[in-house]
Amino acid sequence: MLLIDCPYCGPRNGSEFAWQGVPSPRPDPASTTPLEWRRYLYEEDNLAGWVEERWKHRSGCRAYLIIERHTATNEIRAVRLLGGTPL
Amino acid sequence: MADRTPIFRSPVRRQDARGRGTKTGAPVGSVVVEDVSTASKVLHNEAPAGTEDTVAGVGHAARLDERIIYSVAPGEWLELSAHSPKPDGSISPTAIDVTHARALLRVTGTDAANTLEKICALDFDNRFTPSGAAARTSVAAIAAEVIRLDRDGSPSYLICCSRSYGDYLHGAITDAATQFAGQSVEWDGSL
Amino acid sequence: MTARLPERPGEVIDRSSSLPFRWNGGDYTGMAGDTIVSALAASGVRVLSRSFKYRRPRGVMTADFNDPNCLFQVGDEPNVRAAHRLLEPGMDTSSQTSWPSLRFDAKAATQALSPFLGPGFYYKTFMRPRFLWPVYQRVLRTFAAGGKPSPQPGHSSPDKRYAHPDVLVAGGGPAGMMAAISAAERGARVMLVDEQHETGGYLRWSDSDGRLALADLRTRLAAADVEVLTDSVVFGRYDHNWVGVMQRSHPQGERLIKARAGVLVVAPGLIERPLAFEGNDLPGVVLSGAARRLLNLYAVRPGTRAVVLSANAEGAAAAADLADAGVEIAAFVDARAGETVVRAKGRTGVRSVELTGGKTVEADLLVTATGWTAPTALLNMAGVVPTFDPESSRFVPGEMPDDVMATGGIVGDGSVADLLSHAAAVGQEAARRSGHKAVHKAAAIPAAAALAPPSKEPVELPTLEPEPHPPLFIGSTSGFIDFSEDVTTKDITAAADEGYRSLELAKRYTTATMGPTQGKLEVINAGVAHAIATGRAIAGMGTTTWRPPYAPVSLGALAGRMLEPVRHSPLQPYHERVGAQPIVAGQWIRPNHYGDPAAEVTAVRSSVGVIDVSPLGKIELRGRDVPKLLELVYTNKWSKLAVGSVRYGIMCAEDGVVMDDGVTARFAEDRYMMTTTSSGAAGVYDWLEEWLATAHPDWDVRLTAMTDAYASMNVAGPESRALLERLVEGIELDAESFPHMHVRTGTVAGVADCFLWRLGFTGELSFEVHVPAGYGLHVWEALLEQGADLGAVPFGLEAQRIMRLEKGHFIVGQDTDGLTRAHSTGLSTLINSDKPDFSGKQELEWSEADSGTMLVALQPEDPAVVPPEASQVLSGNTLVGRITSSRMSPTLGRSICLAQLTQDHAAPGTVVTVHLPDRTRVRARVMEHHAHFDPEGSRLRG
Amino acid sequence: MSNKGARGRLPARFSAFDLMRRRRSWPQAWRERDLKSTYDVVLIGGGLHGLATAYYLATNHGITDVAVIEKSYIGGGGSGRNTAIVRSNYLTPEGVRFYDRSVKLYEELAVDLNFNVMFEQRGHMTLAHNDSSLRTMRWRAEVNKLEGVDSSVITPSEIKQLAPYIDVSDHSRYPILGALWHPPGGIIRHDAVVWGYARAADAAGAHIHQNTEVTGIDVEQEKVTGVTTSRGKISAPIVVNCTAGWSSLVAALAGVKLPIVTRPLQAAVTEPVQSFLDPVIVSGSLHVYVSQTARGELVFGASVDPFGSYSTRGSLDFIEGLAGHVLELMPSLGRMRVLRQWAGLCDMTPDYAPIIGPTHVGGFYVDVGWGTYGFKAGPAAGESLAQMIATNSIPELIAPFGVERFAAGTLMGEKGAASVGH
Repeated sequence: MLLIDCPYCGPRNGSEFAWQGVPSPRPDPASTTPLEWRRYLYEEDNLAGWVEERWKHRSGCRAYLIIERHTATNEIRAVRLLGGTPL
Repeated sequence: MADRTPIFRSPVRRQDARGRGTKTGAPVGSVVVEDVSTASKVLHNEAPAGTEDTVAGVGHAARLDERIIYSVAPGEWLELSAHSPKPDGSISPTAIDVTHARALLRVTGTDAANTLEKICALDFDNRFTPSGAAARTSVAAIAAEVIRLDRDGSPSYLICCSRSYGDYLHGAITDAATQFAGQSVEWDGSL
Repeated sequence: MTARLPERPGEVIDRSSSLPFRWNGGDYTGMAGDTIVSALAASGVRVLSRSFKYRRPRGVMTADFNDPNCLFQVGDEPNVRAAHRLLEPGMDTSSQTSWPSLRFDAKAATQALSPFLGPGFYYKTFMRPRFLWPVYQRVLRTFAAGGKPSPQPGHSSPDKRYAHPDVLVAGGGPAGMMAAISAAERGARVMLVDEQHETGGYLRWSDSDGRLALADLRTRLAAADVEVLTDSVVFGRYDHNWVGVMQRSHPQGERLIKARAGVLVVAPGLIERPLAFEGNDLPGVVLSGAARRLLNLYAVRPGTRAVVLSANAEGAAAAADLADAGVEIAAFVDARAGETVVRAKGRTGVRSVELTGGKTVEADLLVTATGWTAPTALLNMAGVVPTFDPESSRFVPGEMPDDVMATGGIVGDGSVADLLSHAAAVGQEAARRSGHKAVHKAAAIPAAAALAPPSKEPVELPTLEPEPHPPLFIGSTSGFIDFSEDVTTKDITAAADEGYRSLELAKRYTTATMGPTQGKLEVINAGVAHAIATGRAIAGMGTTTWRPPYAPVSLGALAGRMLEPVRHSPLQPYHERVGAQPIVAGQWIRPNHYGDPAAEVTAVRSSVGVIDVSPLGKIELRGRDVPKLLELVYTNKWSKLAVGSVRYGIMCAEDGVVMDDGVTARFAEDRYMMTTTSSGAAGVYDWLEEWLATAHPDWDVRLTAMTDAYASMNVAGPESRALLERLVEGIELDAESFPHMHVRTGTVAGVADCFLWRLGFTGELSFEVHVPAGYGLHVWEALLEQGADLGAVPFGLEAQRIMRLEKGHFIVGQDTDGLTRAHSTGLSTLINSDKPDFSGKQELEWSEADSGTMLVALQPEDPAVVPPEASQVLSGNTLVGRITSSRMSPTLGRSICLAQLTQDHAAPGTVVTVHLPDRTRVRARVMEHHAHFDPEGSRLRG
Repeated sequence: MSNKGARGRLPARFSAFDLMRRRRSWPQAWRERDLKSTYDVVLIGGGLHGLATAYYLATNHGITDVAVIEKSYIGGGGSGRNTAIVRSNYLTPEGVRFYDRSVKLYEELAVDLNFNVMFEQRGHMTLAHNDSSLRTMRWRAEVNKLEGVDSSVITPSEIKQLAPYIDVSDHSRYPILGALWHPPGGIIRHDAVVWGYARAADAAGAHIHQNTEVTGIDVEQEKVTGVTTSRGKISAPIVVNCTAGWSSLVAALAGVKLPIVTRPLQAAVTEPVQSFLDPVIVSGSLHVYVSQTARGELVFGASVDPFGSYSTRGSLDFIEGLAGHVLELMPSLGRMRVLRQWAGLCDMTPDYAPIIGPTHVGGFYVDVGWGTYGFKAGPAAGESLAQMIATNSIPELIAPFGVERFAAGTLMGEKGAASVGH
């Protein structure tokens, strides 16, 4: 069970959080092409190492967080609010 | 039209601890579970007047007059009151009355934390969950709010969840309380 | 013949008690404090089990939890560790792997075939003739080891518990006790967990000095504020120091504790290792620790005439204890002087022992003290890579993460004083490391708890080195390496010769370490045998992968009490009172019907009915930018929705696949109420939040989940208006004042703050009434009471499903699937491609020409045949679709369906063949409208 | 199929007679070889897929200049970590056809390989606890029947007969409404399958290189030219990525990006008890599947972990949830004990269907995205891949599973049935 230090709530069990993977930027809907759009929908870097992922504190404050996690060890070295909203 | 006065019904229907587990040793200790669901609950998106200092932000709860105000998420303050929902117009236009949307339970006694730690992963130690602490977290596998505000020196926790889970959560808490001779009692009407 | 000795100074048995129990059908007695096995040993029983493959007789070997020969059936509980489990009066115990009896096991004939039964023999035979393979399978399965699981339900459903110790000490021997005391004295919250029934580890069965040291430690431990859990095991260390503890003897039943440890201190001591030589599994061959436990804890004499093979101080100590208990020491074989045991001989127990040089000594007991295995499991689970130290012939811990420390025998050897000083320093350092947690701002720090602020300087740990030990692993003759699996030295060698040249492959091929001891006794010997066979250096032997759980844990305790949330509508007491047939819909329990769904349909179509639709997802949206959000998440146009109006919409994911549908009403300029499907409610709420948080944090939209705030009931049928007129205040209900797809707020049955909207899944004139939940039951009962003379009835989900099918309304997830894009619902008019953007727009545009399948209404030519849902639709022999919904329509008196068909078969009038599960076929015609009934919708708008 | 077309030596024949006669001195099942600098085909990944491909290349097509490169020991990845369930009762006709071929090959495998893979066809049962899963079961059964696969929906009383320990009583939380029953499904000795293929591939001439890691894939002008390994360079015109959980990382070496997320799939095994459970039991709603091995252990699995990871350490939540759900199904097993838990890595695609075929890099093929189904697919995947390599055309059986479907936006429909479909 991961321990995630939510900037609002403090350390909580990982099961309170929903994993959303490494976000990719949404292409401009006006000018996007099928190929670009489907890369956005489906392709993944799927790195083994440090990644910046988006999680949601779903059973807690419901804030969206950016978490730096090592995907081979599950070590977490940083947690911050999405968009860096001040507390 | 009906001539009967509308009756407010709590979602909690069980009144007895059920104790589904195998019980060998005799229960010892003290914990009381109350159904406080009829209390009114108003959701604010800014700190209600007078609470800026006491409810310093997410994670805090305080008593103010006869009300309880707590915050467990950014931009959300919940105001509880023992009195029935206020007459129309007295809540701020941005506030939302969620009295009917939530169930509210109270667990009090020396074994309250021992009861809750069976179904909730919060650290109930005084250092981390002192009186005045509030959290939204997972309780018995649902999202619920846990507010500690001691009463007459006894540890006391309010547990607030979506109304439809109320009966389930009450069952889970009373089950956990059986080991400590836990019992469900009628709400004494005060917060 | 009793083997019970006169009183021993450290014994744990209560001689004043006498506990009768049964074993293999016979009557025995033991004493309180006995384990099942110590009681049997005291009664002179030597053969306790038969081995898995060769059915060889086996006796006590380690006399503790790990003893592979002491797995018993106790009542309806299989695989009980009988050398650990305390005896209880009346226990019904038996050996497991023997047939027809322990004394005579018919399958022992396999011993004669042992050359044939080498590693992986089953991979090499039973292949031909193929038709016999099922027979072979059945025979092989009768060899399954282990006891019998109970067929009768009735396991306990124990509590679980979360814990947050600053320091969690795994192991309650002297080092663990000292580490716990030391950490607690520095203010840490400490949990100490030990597998034995009492703290003390090896001191419990040691000499008088040891017992004295133990008494002192126990006094200090009792004085310290430590939660001590005996007969408990730390079975796993998971990510971020999430630690599983199984408390086996909690008064309320076996209990799982999930601990988030600040620092985990690993102090499990050492496990004594057997030596592999011929006959090393005979009853009477015991480890030195086992001999001492039997003698000193249970006052049981394990034999009468002993050979002691010793490579360390424990052998001499065991010899001294044996002699003290009156056991004759026939030979003391000092391995450090180069002597050893060649083989043990006997049939059902040791009769004699052959020593180096061919000398044979008559004896009924052979005690071995040949070295240690370091149980590094918890360290491995923490990512530590222990290395093999050839000097001490055991694994030693490698580099450790900050939140894991080790002390005691697993680190090194020394006097009790050496161990204690190392452990005290570790406990102090563990307390320091765990002392940096931020406390809650509201926490008043009492003066008493004003501990010295945690120092930044680490505590210096004294050195604790493992002592040199002779490399005693594999004898000169082939013996058993894995006692649970009947794997010998020869088997390991054979596996290597056959090409299984990595240790992992050899283990898998021979099944060594796969049995109930999971490598605790066999891992080093297997590794060494394999290294020898492959010609590799023992020193380079890789670390083994110990996986959790460290000790087996029961399903019952892991499961605990069932915490499967269920949700109930505010009207549930009514449904239960009238005996509605429940249906599980996700977490909701809902009424499927109240006895006769067809009659419910007829009642609604002819007069009026009410259905509980409280689980319908409801989200209140407030703020200036709500219209922008609605434009983004729905496929149709929303900006012009007037106050007081309601609109239906479909939501698609960004791949154009239909995700949810529902209506949204505009209550006021900046106040809306959105509904979702019951099952989609949580997902849609998350999704809206996500759009706002990740793409449009600047928008002024506030969401509040209001599903549970209202009891929702749909009043449907031609008499619905008449019924509501009796109960509603403040709303004009006539068609002109309150048209279809509009919303009004008012008072219903005396309950204020209700809102009503006109719409209906059933196709009838209907009003959906949303009542503050606490008053829901009151309004529901009032509706049925006031509607009695109109023929008002409650109706359930099934009647609603029939009626919506009559009307051709689709259900997301039933009439659509994970690939259904919005066009395939047949509702293309709801896709507004003029909008600059909405979720799914791009894919819907690109796929418009080729929108896969199409939802159509279908009627079988034989009106009596209802093709079951999921029946496949064929055209010739080509699959062209499937029935997604089907029912017998009570209104039309014929079968009706919705189906997903490929575009080329979706045109009205097309006749297709439906393939029924019973392999018959029925022809069916594609209809012009989705609605089988009232396609113009005149009833709805009335 | 037989070994007749194979070049190289024949392995020692296994039989009961030989076991008795020969006793100890079996030759090596596969040999340690020198790494050549050139091979016709390099298969990355010494698991079931790589080894089966090597075997079929040799036996069906006479292509034996093949290297299987394995960074650890053969079968140490997903092939040795799965729960060894074999079945073909999928949802899409394409899926059913493909896996049915695999079942057929598995049925003949012991004889073909002269290695008893212990395929026990004790039946496979997927329980339905609600309307919609019952509907999906029926959908699968109907598609299966049309494809000639033995599959039907059965009632609670039939379930009770086939698996008496299952509680089919009418309890409110997870009532059992029916099940999809698939008699040809069952369990197999997964290690034996790997070893059998390895032994036969080696005998047919393929080189199996264990403890050899591919560190680079050499691409020139959008064509693969070989691989760099921890033991040296190999040039090869055809390189195949059969690396399951690590497939993204290996594909990236060739500059190929895939729609794959690696997620752990956990499993656990209990102590052995006497045989009491014949079929494989699956419950999608409860996220659990369970079977009893010939040795008497219960083997459990569940759905993939809730977040992507390359960690195989396993979690406590997994065995807690598992135990709870197993006891929901079979409430009398509370006293059985979990002996060991582990995890394997699954390469999950968005549509729960594999990616098999060529990539934009010429000569670089992928056989990935098998998610939680790789073991069931092994024989058919190996056979098809071998055919594709040998004939330089895409066999019909795997044509639906090309990587181009993602760019085209035409995904497969297996996900509906796949949340937990073991």
